[in-house]
Amino acid sequence: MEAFDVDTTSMKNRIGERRKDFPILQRQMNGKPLVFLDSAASSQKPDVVTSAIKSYYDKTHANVHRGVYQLSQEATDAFEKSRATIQSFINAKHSHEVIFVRGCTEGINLVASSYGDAFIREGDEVIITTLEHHSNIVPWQMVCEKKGANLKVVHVDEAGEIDLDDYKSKLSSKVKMVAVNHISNTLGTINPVKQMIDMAHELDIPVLVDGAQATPHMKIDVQALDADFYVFSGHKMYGPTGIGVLYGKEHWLNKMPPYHGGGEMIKTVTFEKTTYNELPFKFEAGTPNIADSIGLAAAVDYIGEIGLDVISEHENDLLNYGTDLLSSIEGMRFIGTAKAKAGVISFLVGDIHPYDIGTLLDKQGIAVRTGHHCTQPLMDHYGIPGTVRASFGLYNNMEDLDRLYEALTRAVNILS
Amino acid sequence: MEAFDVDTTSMKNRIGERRKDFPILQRQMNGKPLVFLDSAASSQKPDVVTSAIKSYYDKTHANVHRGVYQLSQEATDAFEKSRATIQSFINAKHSHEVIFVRGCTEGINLVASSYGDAFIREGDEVIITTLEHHSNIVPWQMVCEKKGANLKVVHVDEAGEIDLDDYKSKLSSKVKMVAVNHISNTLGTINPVKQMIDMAHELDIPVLVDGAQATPHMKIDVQALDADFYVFSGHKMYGPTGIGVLYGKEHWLNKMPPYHGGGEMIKTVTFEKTTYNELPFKFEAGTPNIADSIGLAAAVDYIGEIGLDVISEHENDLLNYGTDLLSSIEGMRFIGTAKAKAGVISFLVGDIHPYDIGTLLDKQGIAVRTGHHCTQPLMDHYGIPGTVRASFGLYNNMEDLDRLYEALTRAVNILS
Amino acid sequence: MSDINKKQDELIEEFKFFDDWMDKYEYIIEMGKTLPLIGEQYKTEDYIIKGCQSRVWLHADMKGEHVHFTADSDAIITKGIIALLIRVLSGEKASDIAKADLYFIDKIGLKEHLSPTRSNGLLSMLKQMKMYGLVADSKGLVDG
Amino acid sequence: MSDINKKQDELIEEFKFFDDWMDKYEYIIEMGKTLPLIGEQYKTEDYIIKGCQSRVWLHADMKGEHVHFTADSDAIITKGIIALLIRVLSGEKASDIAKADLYFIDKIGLKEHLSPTRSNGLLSMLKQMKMYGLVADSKGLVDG
Ligand SMILES: Cc1ncc(COP(=O)(O)O)c(C=O)c1O
Ligand SMILES: Cc1ncc(COP(=O)(O)O)c(C=O)c1O
Repeated sequence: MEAFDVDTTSMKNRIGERRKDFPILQRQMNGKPLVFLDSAASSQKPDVVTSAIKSYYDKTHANVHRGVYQLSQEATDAFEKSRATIQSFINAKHSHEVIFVRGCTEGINLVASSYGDAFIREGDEVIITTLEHHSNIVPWQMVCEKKGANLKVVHVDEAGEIDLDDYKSKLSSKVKMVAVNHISNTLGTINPVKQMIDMAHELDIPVLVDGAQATPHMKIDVQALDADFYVFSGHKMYGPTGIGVLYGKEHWLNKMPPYHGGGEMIKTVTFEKTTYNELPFKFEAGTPNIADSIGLAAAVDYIGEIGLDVISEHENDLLNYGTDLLSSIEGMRFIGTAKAKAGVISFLVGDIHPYDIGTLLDKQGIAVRTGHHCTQPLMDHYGIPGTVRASFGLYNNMEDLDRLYEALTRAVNILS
Repeated sequence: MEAFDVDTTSMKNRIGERRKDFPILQRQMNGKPLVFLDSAASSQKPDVVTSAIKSYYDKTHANVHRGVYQLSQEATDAFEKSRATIQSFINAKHSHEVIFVRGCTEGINLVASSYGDAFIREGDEVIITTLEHHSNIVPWQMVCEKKGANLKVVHVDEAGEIDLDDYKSKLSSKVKMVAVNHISNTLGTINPVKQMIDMAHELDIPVLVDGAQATPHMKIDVQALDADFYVFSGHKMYGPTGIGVLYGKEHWLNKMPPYHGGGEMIKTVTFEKTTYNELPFKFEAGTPNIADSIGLAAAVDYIGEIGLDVISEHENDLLNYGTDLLSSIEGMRFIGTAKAKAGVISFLVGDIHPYDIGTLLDKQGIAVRTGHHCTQPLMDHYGIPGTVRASFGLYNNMEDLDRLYEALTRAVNILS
Repeated sequence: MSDINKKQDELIEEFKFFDDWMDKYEYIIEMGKTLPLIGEQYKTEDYIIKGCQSRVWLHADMKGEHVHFTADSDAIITKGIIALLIRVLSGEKASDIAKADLYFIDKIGLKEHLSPTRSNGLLSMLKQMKMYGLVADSKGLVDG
Repeated sequence: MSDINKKQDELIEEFKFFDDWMDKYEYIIEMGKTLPLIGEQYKTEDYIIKGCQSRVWLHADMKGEHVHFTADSDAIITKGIIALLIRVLSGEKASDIAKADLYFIDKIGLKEHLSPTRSNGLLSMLKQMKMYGLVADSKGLVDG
């Protein structure tokens, strides 16, 4: 037991050192060292990721696929190796189940449009929950409107937990898709997606999991989850902007019509008849974002080196420490108090407007997000216009939270 | 006149020096210095572009829009400044007419889907030409199939020029869109898009121009062209992969339904009703590719510094020199001999398979593309399986063509 | 115009005292308390200027050639900045308001709050104020 | 199996002579001329293996436990490489073909031609050849 403690401590010490991998964290803000607490919106990037991108351009770039010359071959190999890296990161069965997209939003839109075209009919239903991000609401609203289908919204309780009884009561043979957030970006709730998938599968309903907030924080195994679709963004997991992943089970992807038409995704084109390429190319029309797929793979390698278990534990420590600290501030009201929570603290203080708090924290060098966090229906559920949200990455430490506490205390003094 | 000559020479000398801005051109291939002649597939990147991307991540990154803290504000300013840079690059009237997309393919798909949904009906027609890239064929096939509309294909003659009489005869009130390539990636033909736009506008038909090959080679003025939509890719114009631009006239973009649903593109979301944001955000759902938009702006600045007129002239010199040189090879058959041509030489030698030539050129350090170049219908038109294509960027020089000539001579000797 | 600039210069002078951001914001918040509040009857959807982050209500009254503003916001920093804008512009001639160059914002370090990408409603509010000035002015011209 | 490996080692030995890529390819092309050509009746869509870059036709014949291949391609370098593959595998026992580890490809520097992303049809052809081996082998077992 003691040995285990020592080991954990040494891992934690090691993760403390990782902060220096992120050049931007050296910056000063308004004369104070930057405390970055907005990783849920977009994380910062370690040097290995940005150097991988630059090095790709400086040494290997050429358009991928079909090139007979060596450079094109090397670029293609690097691109396909990134796909394999992602495959093993989420434990997908086949590498061709990994489709590169711009980000989570594009991935969900692709499924809503392509799956929707093939499988959603008038009178059918799509299930989402109250705590979804707009990116997992609007695409389903659009497809439902187009098809004359109905959107069903599963309730969330005061703590910010999905009401599984309500979910159960909404599952029926009319339902053609369940789309659910893995971790709420606003509340931090870790949702019981495995259980929800199992319940849906009893009625043969496929489930799409919005993993935007989950992939940076916990180990994902799409086969163990048995998710039909799993979608995430590179920029939230220490990778570049402009790249993300749609994982889909082979048999669904094969049944879905292509999304974009263009280069790469075809086998043969004549003006009379076009036949489509096989997976994953069928869904990757046009020149892909080669460099950023390589950057994303570098981010995955970086995370893998540290270990997602170590990262989770570290962020959990931050969550506990920060929650304790902030709860001593008078008028503190946490929004989202689920039992299973990731590194996100959303709050309000008395009736102070989040914008005011955000502004005064910024002037003290603390970067937090304020507002509705692209979850307006969830704000309506709580009857509030928005929250102040502090969210953590692997580079944050206890001092960051001490700084937040001090700055917040000062801000609240001025504002109340 | 003499003064002018001197000036041109000095510009040319200066452009010769630009080669060293591209780190990859220092590489050796199969023991020989790399001669890169595949810029039409994807150009190489100068250090200023890749450094701008790295520097953005190291100093400025945060998610854009709606952030109250300074870093987010700086990132947003940088992102919107990129949009303004693109606006002036193509002389768009408004910056909100510039929509960031992944690339040309996504831009065309966006228009085909969104414009198509709103304006294309059963029995309507869409006009394209024989020399389109698959990315400007398949999206229109898809929308025509969905809507029961018909695709009309304008003929191209043996030289690779669009038959304007045939075009004229196909224009009618049934036509809801003309989609045409500005410069053919396979043949190099510079198409008379201004004239084609004027002819279409007489019948109030909007025109989409596929500018993938044009933006790196010539000055584009979307207002002078009066193009309704103009689409291009960053990676073909010395910019990063994963970013491109859809320009659309404000009044069209306002009339079109949104494409993707998600963050950024909404004004308010409730489960009952969602209202959409204004341009350009309406068409930019989700976290944009911030870093690569900044990289693209750096590429535009780089091009601007050299001058597109200087680049055009340089590439024209290369085209003339290369065409002369290669025409002395026995059995040489140029595919694409239009009067107005950009820096692309497509050819076959006798009945040697393009793949064989490409392979033996590669072994001598020369990177060319072989195959159908994503223009299968055009290959069918010429009754050939593919071509060997050498295409130029601003970094190429006469020596590159000398090397191509020597290597090709040797390859042809072995292969015939 | 010179009256507007005089008030701007006064504000710049007042803000010179602060070398700490927090003190500056305390002062701005204090200023917010002096804001001539908009009548409750105007605090409706018609008078709202929506930002993503905070909401602003604005009302304008013509008295002769002069425009008087009242306003409110749900965020008190926004309210403080509105108070500064109103102190500078309210009661001035419509034509002067329309033409005003508000250099004080930059000088006292509040530029970011009026950035087009900040979406707190302030920039839209300022545009609205100038629009009132413009409309009132052209009306005045027509009348005169 | 050892027969297959003997032929591989022979090829590796032969290719040691070339230190210039072009000479190596001239030799490969020469080898292409020795390729046992597929009968014209098999040069149809049924026997084609489509790559993006070049096309390959392949036919297999069982003689007892042994599999004999004939083939062709429209590109002569592809044809030369096929000739090497056929020299190594044709006439061997089905079970040996199915299990063969073709290390000679890498050793003589042709790995890139069989990359999954090259799309010249060669990798698919090789898979096809091994599949013939496997099927022939399992049939053999059933018969025996
Ligand atoms: C003329 C033309 N149109 C469209 C495209 C597609 O561009 P991208 O692959 O960057 O989407 C290309 C590039 O191959 C092209 O050359
Ligand atoms: C839970 C959740 N889903 C979806 C998204 C959308 O991701 P992106 O903006 O990268 O497309 C986000 C990011 O804001 C998110 O937090």
